[in-house]
Amino acid sequence: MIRKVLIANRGEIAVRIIRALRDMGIASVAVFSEADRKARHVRLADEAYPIGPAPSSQSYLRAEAILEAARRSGADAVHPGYGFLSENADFARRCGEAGLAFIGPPPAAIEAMGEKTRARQIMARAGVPVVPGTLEPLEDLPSALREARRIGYPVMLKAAAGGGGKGMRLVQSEEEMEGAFRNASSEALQSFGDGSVYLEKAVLRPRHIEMQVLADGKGNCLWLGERECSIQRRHQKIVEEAPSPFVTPDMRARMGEIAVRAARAVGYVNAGTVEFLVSPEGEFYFMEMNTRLQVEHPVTEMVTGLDLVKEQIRIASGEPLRIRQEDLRLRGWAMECRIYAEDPENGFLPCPGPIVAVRLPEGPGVRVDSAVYGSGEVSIHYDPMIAKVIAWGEDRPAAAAVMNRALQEFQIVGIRTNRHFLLQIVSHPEFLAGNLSTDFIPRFLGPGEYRRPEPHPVADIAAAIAAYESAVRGQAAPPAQRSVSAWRRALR
Amino acid sequence: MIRKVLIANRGEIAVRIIRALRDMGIASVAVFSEADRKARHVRLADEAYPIGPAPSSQSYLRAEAILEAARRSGADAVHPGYGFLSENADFARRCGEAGLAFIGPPPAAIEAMGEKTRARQIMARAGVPVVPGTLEPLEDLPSALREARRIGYPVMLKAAAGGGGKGMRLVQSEEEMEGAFRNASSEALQSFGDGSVYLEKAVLRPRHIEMQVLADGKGNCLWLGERECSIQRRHQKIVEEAPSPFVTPDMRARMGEIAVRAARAVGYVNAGTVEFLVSPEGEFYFMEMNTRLQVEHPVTEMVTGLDLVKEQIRIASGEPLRIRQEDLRLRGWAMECRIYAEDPENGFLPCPGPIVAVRLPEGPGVRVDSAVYGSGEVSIHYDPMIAKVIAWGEDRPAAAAVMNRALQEFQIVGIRTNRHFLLQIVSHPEFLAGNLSTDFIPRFLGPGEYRRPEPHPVADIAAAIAAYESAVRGQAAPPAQRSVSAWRRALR
Amino acid sequence: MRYVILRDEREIPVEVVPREGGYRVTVDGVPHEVDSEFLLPGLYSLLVDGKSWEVNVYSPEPDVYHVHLYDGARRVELLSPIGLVLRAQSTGAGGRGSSVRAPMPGRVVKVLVEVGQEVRKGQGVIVVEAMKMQNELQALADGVVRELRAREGEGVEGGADLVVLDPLAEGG
Amino acid sequence: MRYVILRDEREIPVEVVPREGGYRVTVDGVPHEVDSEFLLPGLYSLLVDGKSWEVNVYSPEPDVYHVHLYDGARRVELLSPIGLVLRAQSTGAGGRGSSVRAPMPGRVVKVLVEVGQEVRKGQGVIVVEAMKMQNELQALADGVVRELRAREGEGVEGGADLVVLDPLAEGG
Repeated sequence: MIRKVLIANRGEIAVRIIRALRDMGIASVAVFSEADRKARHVRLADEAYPIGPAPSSQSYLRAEAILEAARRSGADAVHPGYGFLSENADFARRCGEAGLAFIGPPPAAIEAMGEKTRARQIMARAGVPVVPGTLEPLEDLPSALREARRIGYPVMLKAAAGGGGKGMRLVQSEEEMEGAFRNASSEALQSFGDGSVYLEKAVLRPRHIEMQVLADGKGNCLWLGERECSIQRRHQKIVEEAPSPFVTPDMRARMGEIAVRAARAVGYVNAGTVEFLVSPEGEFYFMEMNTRLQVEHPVTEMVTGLDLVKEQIRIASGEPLRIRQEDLRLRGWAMECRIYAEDPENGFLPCPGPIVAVRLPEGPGVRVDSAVYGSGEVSIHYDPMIAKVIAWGEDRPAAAAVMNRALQEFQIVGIRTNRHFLLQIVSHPEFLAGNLSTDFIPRFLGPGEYRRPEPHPVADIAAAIAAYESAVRGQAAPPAQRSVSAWRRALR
Repeated sequence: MIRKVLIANRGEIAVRIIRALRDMGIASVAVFSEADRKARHVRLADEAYPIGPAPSSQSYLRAEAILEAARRSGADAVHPGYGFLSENADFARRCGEAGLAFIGPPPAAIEAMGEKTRARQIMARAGVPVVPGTLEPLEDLPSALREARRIGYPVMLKAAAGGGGKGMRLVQSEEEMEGAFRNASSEALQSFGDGSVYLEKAVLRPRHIEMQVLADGKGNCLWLGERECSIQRRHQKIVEEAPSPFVTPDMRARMGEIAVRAARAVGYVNAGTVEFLVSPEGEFYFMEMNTRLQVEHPVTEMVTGLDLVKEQIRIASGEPLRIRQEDLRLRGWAMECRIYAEDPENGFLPCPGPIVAVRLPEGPGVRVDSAVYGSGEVSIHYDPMIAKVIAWGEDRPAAAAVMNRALQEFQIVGIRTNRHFLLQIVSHPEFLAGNLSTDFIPRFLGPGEYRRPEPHPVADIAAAIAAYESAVRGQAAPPAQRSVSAWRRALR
Repeated sequence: MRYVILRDEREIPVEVVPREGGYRVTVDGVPHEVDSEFLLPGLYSLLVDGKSWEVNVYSPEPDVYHVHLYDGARRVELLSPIGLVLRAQSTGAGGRGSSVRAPMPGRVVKVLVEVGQEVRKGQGVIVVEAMKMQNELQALADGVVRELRAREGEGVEGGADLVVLDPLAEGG
Repeated sequence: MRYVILRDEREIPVEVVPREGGYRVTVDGVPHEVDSEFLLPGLYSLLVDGKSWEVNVYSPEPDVYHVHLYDGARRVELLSPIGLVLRAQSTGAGGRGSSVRAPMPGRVVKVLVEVGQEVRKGQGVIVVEAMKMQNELQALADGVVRELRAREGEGVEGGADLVVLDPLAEGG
């Protein structure tokens, strides 16, 4: 029985986990860096302990400090969220040694799936279809060139130690390999402390579709339906939905069974996600398994009616699953948009800075998971994803309409966000037609990715009134945040 | 086909209707009084027109001004929301004459149900069970005393022309009749421009359970399940839920069929609600039919997956219902709490005033329908209900837990609200046990209704720090709103 | 800095000592390590001995603080030693008047008493309407109506005196 | 008050005339009745000929306004007649420098060029890392590296000059 849980994370996911714990009557313990004292997860938790300076490497990535906070607070379990230490088998193991339930899979399963090339070997043996590629990390550039020639361009370079688009590069031809290999390795090193990368055949115009699985410690393992995650910007998911407009009930069942097979092959327990690369013809290949809660888990919650974090906690406390595969019912359609503190008009460069005011969208079909708040701040030290907008509708057009409305209502005054860019995506005819692929953005939104809308008389009127009032009434329009405007000048 | 809809209302319901219209790609036209220029419904609508001074009688109740705004905007339909002109048959008729689709029932149906005593006669004839009482309005006090003696005390005095608790009084004995009759009449006159009242046998410890119906113009009429509305303060609903913990599937079907019979008896079209008084033994009596959208409609939406406002609009544009009775599926449990700008510690007196900041609750299972916003204001001229918090969970305990969490997260800085009072209700053991009745509040929360919680060291600490900082740093704690604090002094 | 909380006839000692990142606050002899962050006017985030609290603090009148925790609002009467002295002096000096005040801006619907009339504590004296609701305001103590400051149909300010009462003879 | 909007080499005349409850704004000869409400700094509610708009307005630099409508942000360059004159004078006077600036606070990961090196427009010159993402900054024009103002591993301010370029000989 779990009574008090420490959340080894920050931002929206820490807040989301605290909510689940509150709903279950379980005490929550937050940890925070010096930059996060005022953060929402600290304010919403029952307890909160400092764990070090702002940089992740000195706080949220420090297992030592987190375990110490768990000891001080008397927590009996740890939820790692996503990112940070969530896929760190050593951390999971140390939690166990400290007598803490790790709300996630067994360390062995994390290791098996964490080392991507090894995972591909295991999957291949288990009869899970994998994309042709190297089953070993590449020692050096020459071997990369050799393997790429063997598989045939285009190929994809991927970090062996992690996911999330970090350290990933598409290589179209021999010439691009050197630069791509260097960048991918250094980025992998930066992000995961391990610079090794591997090669995969690049499936052209693929979809990225993933299957949610749930396994208890009693040998029960279910699939909960797919998530369509094809809308990505530079390998970073930004719009997800469930179900996928591409997946038929039959394909769903086949994917689900393969996903369950993949999970069983590594003795998986708790919630996990098997990511598939899907060709336009509908063949699907195992890409990787994320041995943690996914950012986009809410869309599955909206259509299944299940609370995945609560399920994770029940599983970690030794309870058997309360539903069987045949109980699964999908209702309606759900979409998620990730709000990033970045400037679409400026190469999507991150926009840290102070938040003046926040107005959340609300009303029918709208769910928000966020960590932003008025008079708060987006820190330079962490991932710029600051909020998730989730929309539900009785069918896909209804869900898209709700998402459109929610994005229009969402106001974050003070910093730039990708909100308008997301609006352009979810209102795009090809998106509404369900014509999705991982190259959706370059393909349909053009190379510049973000199209500045046409001039509008109301914009001219607003500018004139702002100018007039700043001159006459002294109500000056606030400057955009310094770094951005400076950068804008540099760009001109 | 409806292309542009004028919303003849304000506040959260106007905003909620605008959202449905936006989702359907239909243009929205707001109307506003001089007090509402900055209101959210004005800012969210596609168009907005002024209709007069702040008092409702000179703006939102002025059919003339509203029809003129409809003409100017070129709207082809009008949605009345609830309250104001929503149950005014004459207004509905004038819309029709002006070539505007009235998104609600036919005028004749409004009239039939609007005049409560006549409605009871029609229902009795149609075989719908009604509470014993006078079928005619009472001419005067003597006749009231005579009828009460015939039926036997306790009796309920009700306004013949309207609902919503206005002009309603429970009379326990002969002595109370004179005062109650006077107050009820004058309040009825104030609220509905008609002072006539009638008598009903008071069912002791009753539940208030209502059934949602939906009828198209093609002769199809469905019931969508019940709403439990027993938690009331002075005849004003404040907590509602769907389904009712008291209603079995069999009872639900019987109630539903009776409700459909009631609707058919007056040739009802569009969305409507049949309110039943339910005795502890489970007999249910027709109370009245609300010929409009209910405040609490969202709980039905959460469990049925239907959007009632969209359904209203489809029906008004002549479409047939797309579902049949047997398609109705209820999923999980939903609750709604009404946030009022009133001070529970001060006899629940309304607290109009400026809003400093608003922090909406968010996360899994939470829906908010509101019209409040930071730097906004709650006007003295309108109903103090400023927001609705809706919570969904897989079962009743889960929904109650989500509601608890949501109410805790909801922050409205600047004005007093009944949030803590609502928290006391939804966390009360008798509420969680489903032991609901219209006298729940006096019965379980005591005559004072709101119990100030025990002293808490953290409160003492916070007060001390506030005092210290105002003295040393000049960060003074803001005064509560003047009128309230003045009143507090008067009360001591 | 030392304070006193008045509660149930008791004087509870409180001490606030600033320290790095917050305060050490001692209430009734019990010390608490408090990490305090000012968020918005009246809104604080407190970490008290590791527990996290988000609190709203209002001061509707001098020396009185309304502190909203998750489960409800507390009224804390907190004085500085000086304030305590002043309070002591002022006591007895006339005490509080017993006029009935308007709870909020509104309109007088009905005046139920006349000048010179004797009223009992709790008796309705005037009906004020605001936000579509009629509120019957009651006498806060037995007394005699000295003055009516509002007429029927008249608009009134929040907090305004409406009916002024004199204590009953035997009470005077 | 008269203004001019610069767009596509055109000078579009704008006039703002205050009137009761708002303004009459004439853009390019087309008059609009505008009911304008100031909500928050940079946030306005506008009723333009009956249509309702909620707009965010920022002014990142003099005479430039970023106006956010529901569907996206517009950049409006709007000058007073005086501003127009000043602009005319300053033009040609050196024009804009072509140094590469830090887009945001961050850390220099790698410097890809040396002093004296010739670079082409669009060529990567320095890699800056912030928020876990590496951004390769590019030369904005052909040129020769005159000065390096940041070293690898060094933290940099948003907007700081990192690499200063001289125009190429033929360009000078």
